[in-house]
Amino acid sequence: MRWWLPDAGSTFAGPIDTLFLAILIITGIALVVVEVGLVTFVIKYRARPGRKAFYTHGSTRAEVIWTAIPAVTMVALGLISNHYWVLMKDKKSIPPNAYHLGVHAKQFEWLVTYPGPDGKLGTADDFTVRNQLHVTVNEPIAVELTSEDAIHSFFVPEWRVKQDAVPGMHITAWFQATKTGEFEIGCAELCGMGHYKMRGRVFVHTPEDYKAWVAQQAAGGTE
Amino acid sequence: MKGRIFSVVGGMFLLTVCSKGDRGTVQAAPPAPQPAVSSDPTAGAAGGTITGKIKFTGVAPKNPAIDMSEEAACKAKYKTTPTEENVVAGPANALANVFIYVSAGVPAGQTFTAPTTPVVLDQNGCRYHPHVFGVMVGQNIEIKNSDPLLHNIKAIAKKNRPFNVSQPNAGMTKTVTFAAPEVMVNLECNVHGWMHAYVGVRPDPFYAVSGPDGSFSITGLPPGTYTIEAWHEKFGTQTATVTIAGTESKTANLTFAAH
Amino acid sequence: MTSVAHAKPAGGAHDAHHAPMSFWRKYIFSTDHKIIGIQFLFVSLFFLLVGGLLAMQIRWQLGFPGKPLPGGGILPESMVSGGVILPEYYIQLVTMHGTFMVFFAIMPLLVGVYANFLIPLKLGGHDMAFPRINMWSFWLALVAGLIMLSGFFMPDGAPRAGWTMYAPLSARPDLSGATISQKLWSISIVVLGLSSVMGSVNYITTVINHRAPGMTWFRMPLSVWALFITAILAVLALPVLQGAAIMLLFDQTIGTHFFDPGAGGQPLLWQHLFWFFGHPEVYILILPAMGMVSDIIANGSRKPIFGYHSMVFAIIGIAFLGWIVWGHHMFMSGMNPTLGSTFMVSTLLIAVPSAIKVFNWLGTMWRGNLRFHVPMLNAIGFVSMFTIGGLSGIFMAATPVDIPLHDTQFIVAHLHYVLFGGSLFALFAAIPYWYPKMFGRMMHEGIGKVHFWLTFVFYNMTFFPMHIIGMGGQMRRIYDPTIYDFLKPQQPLNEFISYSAFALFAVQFLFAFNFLWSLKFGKKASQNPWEDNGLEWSLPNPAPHGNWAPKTPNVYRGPYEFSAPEAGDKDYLPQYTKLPTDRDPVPAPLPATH
Amino acid sequence: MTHATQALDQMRPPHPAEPGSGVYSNKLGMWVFLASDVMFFTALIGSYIVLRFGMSSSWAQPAAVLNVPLTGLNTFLLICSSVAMVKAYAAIADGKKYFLRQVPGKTLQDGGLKFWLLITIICGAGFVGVQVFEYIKLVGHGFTPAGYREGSLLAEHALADPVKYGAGVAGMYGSAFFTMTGFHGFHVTCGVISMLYLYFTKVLPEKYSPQDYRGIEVIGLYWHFVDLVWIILFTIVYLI
Repeated sequence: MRWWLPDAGSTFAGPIDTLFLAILIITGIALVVVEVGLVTFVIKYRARPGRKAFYTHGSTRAEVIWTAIPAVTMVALGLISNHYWVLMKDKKSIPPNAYHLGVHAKQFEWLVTYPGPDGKLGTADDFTVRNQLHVTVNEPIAVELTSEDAIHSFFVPEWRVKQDAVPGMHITAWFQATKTGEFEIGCAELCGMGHYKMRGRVFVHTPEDYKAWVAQQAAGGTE
Repeated sequence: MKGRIFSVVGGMFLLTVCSKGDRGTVQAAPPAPQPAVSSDPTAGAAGGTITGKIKFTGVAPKNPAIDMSEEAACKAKYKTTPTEENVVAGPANALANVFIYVSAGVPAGQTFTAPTTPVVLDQNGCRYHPHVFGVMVGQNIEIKNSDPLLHNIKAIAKKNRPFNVSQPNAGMTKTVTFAAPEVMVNLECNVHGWMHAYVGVRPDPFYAVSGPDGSFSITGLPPGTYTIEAWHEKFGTQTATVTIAGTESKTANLTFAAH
Repeated sequence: MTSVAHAKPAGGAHDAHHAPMSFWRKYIFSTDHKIIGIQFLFVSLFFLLVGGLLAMQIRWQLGFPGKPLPGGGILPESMVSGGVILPEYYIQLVTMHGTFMVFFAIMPLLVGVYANFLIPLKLGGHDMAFPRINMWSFWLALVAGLIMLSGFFMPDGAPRAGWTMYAPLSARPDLSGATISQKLWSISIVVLGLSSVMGSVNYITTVINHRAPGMTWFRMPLSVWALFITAILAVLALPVLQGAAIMLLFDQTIGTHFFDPGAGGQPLLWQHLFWFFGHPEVYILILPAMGMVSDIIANGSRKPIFGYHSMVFAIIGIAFLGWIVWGHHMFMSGMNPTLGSTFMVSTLLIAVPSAIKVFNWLGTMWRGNLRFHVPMLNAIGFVSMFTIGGLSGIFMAATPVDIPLHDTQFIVAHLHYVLFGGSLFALFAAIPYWYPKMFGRMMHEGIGKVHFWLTFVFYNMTFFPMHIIGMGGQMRRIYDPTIYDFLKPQQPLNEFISYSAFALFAVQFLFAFNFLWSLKFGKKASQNPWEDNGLEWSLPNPAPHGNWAPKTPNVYRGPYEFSAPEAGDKDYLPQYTKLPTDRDPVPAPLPATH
Repeated sequence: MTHATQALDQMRPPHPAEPGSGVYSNKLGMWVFLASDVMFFTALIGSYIVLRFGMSSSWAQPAAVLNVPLTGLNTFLLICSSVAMVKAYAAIADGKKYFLRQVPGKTLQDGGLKFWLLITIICGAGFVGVQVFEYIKLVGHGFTPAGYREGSLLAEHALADPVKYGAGVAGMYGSAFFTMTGFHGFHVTCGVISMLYLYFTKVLPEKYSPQDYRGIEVIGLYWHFVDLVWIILFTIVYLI
């Protein structure tokens, strides 16, 4: 049983989890203030014979305060978030040295196209593997997402990566894995009856292992 | 637009069929599918027979291997790496999985009743069994899932109403029928891109699928001159003309060219 | 059109003389805004039940994937196999649960019922501005609902593309597997949009033109303010959805290509159009709740609402911001990330007016003299639950944090905290509150309290854990989470949620029983059982056809004068009570004819 | 609020609670409805703009496919009907309920409400007629909501001159054209039907008077709105 976000597996996880925690604290405080207020008022000011409510139409000062505080907090939060948002999603932020892979989503499979030994997509030695994403650890990876039919969404929880694959669009999402091992790809956008079965596996290799795997695949062997 | 109207009408038809509540039950698959024989109402001595062998010239293309590593349950059912069944060649260039049927010559207006025994389409080891088969219009096809994982069966048809149903668990069955003759209706599974099956839907029982040795036989033909057509998923079609008098048995060998 | 040109100016005027009417004219094709409100009440409670039943099946599948659904045997083979819910049926369930709850349960319950019932009663009007259009608006809504429901009886079942109907899945039968019902969805939405526009035109005109003398803008109760702003939102938002639904329908039927990338169409266009409607819709679903809760909290606290004016401006602010945030539903959609930034900021700003409202409700209770009648309990429940819903929204508003949370159960938790914890609790408050004015009897207090507490507990047990499995990464609308290794560990929590959900559903029958039982056996209500200030309480129970006709009440003060010193020993001072010091309002001079 | 008993100038708001709400309900209701209709057409026209200018390949030249002169004439017809509507409104405002009447010292007879509303209806109906005719012609040439029909005249032209006929965008072109003009046509038809209804139930029986001609004013608003929408559609669909 996990009570928190999945274990961090990419460079994005750090800032996102920190931001998540920060918001959790801010909202936590707000929540406590409100709920404690409610409960105390409910107990303290419950109707009793002889009591009469205090007749007031409100206090401008109080209202200014509880308008200003959220406003400032939210703007600050917005600015911080935007910094990381641009870092993660903006096209310009994709590292020039990123290793490009093609991920083609169709009902209900992920078809991953690898550049092959020459490291370039769109050449003769490319090869495609179904539902398996193999990448190198600590190397920026850019997946070029396309879709065959409906809208799908490429989601790897450990990497904090999610990007819709939209038919007719060519969207590039980048990330950098920090942990070797095996993870899972899920589809996060309803894409039909087999939506839930659109499961792929992610293998994060050391550079050597990855080279070996590519060589073996290029040779045409399946495992 | 037109197609859509058909689909709607077809929908109503299917509705009436389903509402009869033909809740399928698992049945053992019949031996090597020769539906024509088993389903021919006029089976037996009466009528002539066409037998023959299907061959091909040239070299058969290699069937691509299937990577089932993401479907452990299916992978476990094979000792060697399974391959697709695009071209199943037998000894001496015999060609299996060819659908042979009488495309012309059956007197118009003559109607045949569909056999009550269903054709079983089994999804086992993430492959369709059989890969190519024929049914008569209105004959039940019992689709069953022998794998403990999701398969969906999508029928891509022009004359018939397309359907798309899914079977998430092992042992699930579903009965479907086709309302109009069509050669061929394609069946595919979107979860496993390599899964394809082909159904020949015929108004008469005069069809067969070539066996591993490429042989086939169509029986119970009344006297007359017939055009028989053979269909293969990769090699296209071949035709031949056969004249039957009485209860004789004629041979018609067809040869495809592998390109 | 013609009916606009024709409806009598003063709404009820043509009925003002109370000729005895046939049963049909009186209860079925009635033009009395109160009867229409009650018709909406029964119909949308029915759809609420339908939506609930669908939810239970969803929870069964998520809690116990692959186990035969109890009683699933009665469902046709196209939906279940051996009692086990099939994936195609599961996506029908999620689609129709959302559709029914949003379009045919919550929206008509808040707007159809209470805009109809309250606006004339609280403003001192005899009826809506256009009673006949009002009747049509109800019947069209019913027709739309039945069209939607009929989807289940189509050969290939109900629509399957999620309530958001993302194209191209919704546009292409070969992808969704549903041919007829997808079209029915579009048609039903077009009809519903027509009905809502008719209704809203009515509400807006009535609020502007049919206020009693002395009922100035800033003497209107917050409930009316909220319903007024909601109507404006509806008038401007629903036509956009209609336009989109029509394009979708044409894509499905006459072969246009609006959302078909193959021919240059744009799938994202659907999302932009849908959410341009969809976000205002979110506020259509919550603003009336806020308004009615404000009325009830002021009444329960025996205290004027804290900062009435800022409450009004908060409503307007939320409504306005609602127009420039639709993109926050599309952060992951491949929309230009720069747009994402702007939408994030505008979204975060909505926290400000929302905070004002919550704190003003607190301020209203502060040093009050709280009476915990059932409406008040539910209103307090609303405040605490809506707060959670609002705060959890901030997580998704911050775009980077939205990346792991988008389209997971976290969203499901968030929207249910707003729609169930918010809107539905407000309705559990509003229904008993105005029940006496509708039916002349009180709902049973005891059952009401039990229902509130059980609902409150099971509701939190159901929806709070969804935040956690959402953080764990469980995607929305997946049929079987257990096939994912990273979701397997969460399955016990999924089961817990399911059990709580079943309990929550069961508890609602207490409410249903209370509602129906009280119709006949409830204690007879006094004219002003809650000792409230609103004009509606100056009418007998149930309020007669034509309300005050032929005369009209005068309004002397704002709606929240509880515990006002001049009230004397009473702790409330109705808007219609004339004190010796009050002068009758002077109707404004009639404007010259153009 | 007015009552059946109490006679009041119907052209004024029934119950002014305070200054500012100086518009009577039917007119106000129509304004609100028009606001929603604006949003409806915004959705259609907005999508059209997004789709057209989001296109990679060039859009078809309107004149190549559409009969612009004919539609120009049609536009003129609709504007005439708007003018006639204004005349009808003015006529009833100063109490001219009649059809035509001889005015001393004038050769031309003076038209009343019955005359001008009839003109409005005829022009409106004429517009719809011409549009239907145009649709039939277009479909005949092979221009359908789904694009250029296979083997049709337009399909061949498009093959010959892909740029001029926007071969690459035929599908989108058909979708947008028929949806937008179709829904405008639908609005005009509704207007004509409503006006016919008013004509027989209110105008001929002379129910309208300078004290109460709400029907005319309200339908007039709608009619001018529909006219305005057409001007926009004509510009962006037929001219640009």
